[in-house]
Amino acid sequence: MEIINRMKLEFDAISINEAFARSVAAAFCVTQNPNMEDINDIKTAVSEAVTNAIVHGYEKSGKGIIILEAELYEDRVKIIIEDKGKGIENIEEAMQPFYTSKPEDERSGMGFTVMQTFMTSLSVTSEKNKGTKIVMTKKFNEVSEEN
Amino acid sequence: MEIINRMKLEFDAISINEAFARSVAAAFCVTQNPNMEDINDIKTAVSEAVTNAIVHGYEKSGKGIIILEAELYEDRVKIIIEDKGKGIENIEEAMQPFYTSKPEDERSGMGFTVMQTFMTSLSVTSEKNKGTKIVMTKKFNEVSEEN
Amino acid sequence: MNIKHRAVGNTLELYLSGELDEHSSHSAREKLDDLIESSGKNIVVFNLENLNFMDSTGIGVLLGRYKKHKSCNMYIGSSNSYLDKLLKASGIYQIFNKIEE
Amino acid sequence: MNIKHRAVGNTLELYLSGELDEHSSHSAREKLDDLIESSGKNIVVFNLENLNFMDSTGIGVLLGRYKKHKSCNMYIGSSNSYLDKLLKASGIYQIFNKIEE
Ligand SMILES: Nc1ncnc2c1ncn2[C@@H]1O[C@H](COP(=O)(O)OP(=O)(O)O)[C@@H](O)[C@H]1O
Ligand SMILES: Nc1ncnc2c1ncn2[C@@H]1O[C@H](COP(=O)(O)OP(=O)(O)O)[C@@H](O)[C@H]1O
Repeated sequence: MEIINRMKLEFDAISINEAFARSVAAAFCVTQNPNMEDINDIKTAVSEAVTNAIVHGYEKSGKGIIILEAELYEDRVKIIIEDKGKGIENIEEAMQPFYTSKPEDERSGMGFTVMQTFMTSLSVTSEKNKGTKIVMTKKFNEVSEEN
Repeated sequence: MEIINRMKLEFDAISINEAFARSVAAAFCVTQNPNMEDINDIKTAVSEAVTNAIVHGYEKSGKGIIILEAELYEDRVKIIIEDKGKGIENIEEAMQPFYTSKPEDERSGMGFTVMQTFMTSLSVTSEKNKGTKIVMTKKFNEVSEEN
Repeated sequence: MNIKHRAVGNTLELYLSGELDEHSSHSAREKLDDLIESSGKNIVVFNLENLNFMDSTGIGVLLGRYKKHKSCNMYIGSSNSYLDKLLKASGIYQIFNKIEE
Repeated sequence: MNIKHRAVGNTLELYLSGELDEHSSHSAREKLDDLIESSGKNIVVFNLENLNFMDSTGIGVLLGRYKKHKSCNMYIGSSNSYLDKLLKASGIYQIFNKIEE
């Protein structure tokens, strides 16, 4: 299907940008009239990925750039979040519920699980010391299976 | 003074991005607690510059990229809006109140005047067939001279 | 952009809400022209109190209605503190009358 | 992030509002620990109804309070439809009790 709109945002890997990035993602989708639950799901998933780039990718150094790209389609949005940080050695392990490499920081290890639960699709690619790239899509106004 | 935060946003030169660009600019400044008038001034000025890039720079072709960069300081924000469109031949003339090259489109010719009135500083550089760059700053919570 | 209207005597009252920028200007122009023409009134009052956003493209839309419907007297009925700044800076009050409360 | 609190009997009620993410998690942890420790209560109820945003970092904050204050029983008092989804997905109800209305 045809792309309606595209954007690419680069910003510093500092924690005030967790809220900024999720606002931008929400503002970008608004023309497709997603429902409030979709908007909340997208904000949550973007917050997870951006937080991971800040906390794990750049290890809270406050240095480094995060790239948020998005493509808007009639019925869905594709969101890409990328860092050039330390990368993930074992992606399968990292994606396990409750797995965290930073339990001393009281991290829940549920970031990837939340992205997976809240978005329609999720893919993770990463290379040690090169960085991490998260690609997520969200279909708008889908009837959930539960209800 | 020290830069608190930076961002760079690229997006397509289509009219739905007028509202998107001003939302992003507002969301970027929010951590400095600007008052509602400052936020409105920034949104209006960003809207003017982005609209000009779409309408004049790329002549409503729907093709082309607009770049919105911002730097946040304790007491102000610097905003840069750039297009790679047709450029302005005579900047002095273009900045005159009521001057417009598109009166047939009912344009008011007040875009630059509004940017100048609403922002603390404005500078325009442009080269024919290369593009246009607008640099604006806004000081937060300034006491206006009128009141 | 949303437009509500009301006709009273020989006055057409227009109530604009939402955002008036270049994106919404095309449909706004069409709707306003239709309402003004079909009403046949010669006094037109623009109430802008509920307009959340307007920039100089919106000023162009208002001035354009003035030029197109020469037989009408045009007024700004209501505004809000954000729009006031734009309306003053744009010189529109040299052409539109302001209804003072 | 804002925290209000109220002590009733041996219960400390905490009312969280605003946004709980990684950025706000540091001060949230500190404030919550202070309130829980100084109250001396052994039942702690988190009311999350007015929390506009929370992500898995917030889940970590809640689980962290549980681990730190082992002598307390922890409850989720109220939530909202957005948080419900996160709270369920995160498995927090295996550790915190939910107060059903
Ligand atoms: N952008 C990233 N860069 C490097 N490592 C990451 C990144 N994102 C996730 N990880 C790794 O994957 C693990 C699991 O991530 P997640 O499920 O979000 O849980 P948490 O962030 O709570 O640790 C992290 O603990 C970290 O080791
Ligand atoms: N980004 C741009 N690219 C090319 N020309 C521009 C650009 N911005 C402004 N201009 C020129 O400057 C003139 C004045 O701009 P402005 O004051 O915003 O009024 P308006 O947009 O209503 O014409 C425009 O009519 C156009 O000729």
